[in-house]
Amino acid sequence: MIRVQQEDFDIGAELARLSDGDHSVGGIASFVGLVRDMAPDGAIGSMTLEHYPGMTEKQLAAIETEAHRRWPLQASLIIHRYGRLTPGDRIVLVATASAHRQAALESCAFLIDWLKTKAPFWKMEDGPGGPQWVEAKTTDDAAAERWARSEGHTEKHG
Amino acid sequence: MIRVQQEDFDIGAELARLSDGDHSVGGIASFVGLVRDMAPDGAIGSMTLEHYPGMTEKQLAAIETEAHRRWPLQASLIIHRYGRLTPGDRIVLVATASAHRQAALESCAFLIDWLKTKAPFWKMEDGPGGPQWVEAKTTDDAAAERWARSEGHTEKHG
Amino acid sequence: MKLLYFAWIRSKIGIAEEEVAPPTEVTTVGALLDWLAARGPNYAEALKARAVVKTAVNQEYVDPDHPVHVGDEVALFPPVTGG
Amino acid sequence: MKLLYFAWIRSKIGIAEEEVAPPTEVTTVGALLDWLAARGPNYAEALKARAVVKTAVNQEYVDPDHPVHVGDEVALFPPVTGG
Repeated sequence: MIRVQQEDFDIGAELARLSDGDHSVGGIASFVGLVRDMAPDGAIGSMTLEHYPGMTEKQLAAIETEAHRRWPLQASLIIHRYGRLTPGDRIVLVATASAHRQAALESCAFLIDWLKTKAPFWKMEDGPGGPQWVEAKTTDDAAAERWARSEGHTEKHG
Repeated sequence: MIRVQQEDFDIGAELARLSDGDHSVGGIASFVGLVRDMAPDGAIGSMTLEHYPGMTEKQLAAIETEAHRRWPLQASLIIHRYGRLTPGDRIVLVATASAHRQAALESCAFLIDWLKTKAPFWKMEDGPGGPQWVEAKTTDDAAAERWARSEGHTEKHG
Repeated sequence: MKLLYFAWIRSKIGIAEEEVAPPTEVTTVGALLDWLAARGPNYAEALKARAVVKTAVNQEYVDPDHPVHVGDEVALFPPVTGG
Repeated sequence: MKLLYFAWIRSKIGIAEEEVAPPTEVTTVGALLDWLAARGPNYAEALKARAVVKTAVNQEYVDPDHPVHVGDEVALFPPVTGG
């Protein structure tokens, strides 16, 4: 399931819903991204997340579909916020439920890595020198790239 | 932090506490293990988790220390339950908080993989044929083994 | 053709979206960018680092040689930084 | 020396723990297991698949050649299945 929203989310409730009534789920892996205070002097008061409505949902749905194609998943969830956020705020939640631990763990890492390079969101930080667009990290490209190379994996066929 | 307990836990509250007041945390990875209903006829009514008090805490603390040695983590948490549990119940929570996404994701997988082969817990399932001790899985050994081989990794030095 | 601009490409161009009717020889995304860059200094500045300008046609990522048609929704934006 | 048994090793031996005083030639975990296995059919049965009997001395995993001493806490159990 995909949700793009301004409001915060309740991780406990979201994860509980992922396996609710499905006793074939053996594990739920999740990743929560938080707003960091990156400035050395702790001067970032807030940030604003812009996105491309329509394409965002399309890309997130495609990423989720790809995860289900690669791993045996019972359920999955991607929630991404937009708008104004302050340090410590939750930005994103990805979670995967599977009968198998490795499938849940790997697909969770896959979802956040792909989302980072494919979902059309942009961060603008309000720093001491005024607002500034955050630059993309080459490490994110490298993290996504490794999933492009590793199509097959153990759990799906094991 | 390590907790071994009979009671259930509140994932949302536990994860929130991991980054509470620390704005250097950029991500929290977690894994929740649930009791699966393994029997094809859905006949497992409950299971009982036995453990070795004293050694359990010692092993979990050692695993957690090792994770902090390998990855730059702000905080971590391992909660493992014991006693009688029924399908859908939470068994274990591992969670890691880091400035870096890959460090959180990798160390979370490491914690649950190592815990599976090192923490002295044993599951007894109450099936239709009476109680039966669960057999250890060779896939768990293999999962733990891969961490024995991969000492170095990107995030720590990157 | 509807154009959408995001993040610093939007800031530099100065508007978030516009309807354009490029000449008929503009048949690809790459040609569209060249045509746009010649429309004024704000466009030239926004599109000068061409390698970091990502493009989507009808909400799917595309390469510069992808065709564009009347009625398409074409978006220009820098590398994404969400998550 | 305090012995602790867990899971099906406990079920098969029939008790969860006991104090023992093995002869002085029992200086290693392996020798202790041999001595235990000879104490009765319940011990023999519990310890016959020796490869799957895990051992801990003073709550640390050890190999069969690890020394045992008076006052040690020695635990015998099958491969763990938690998590």
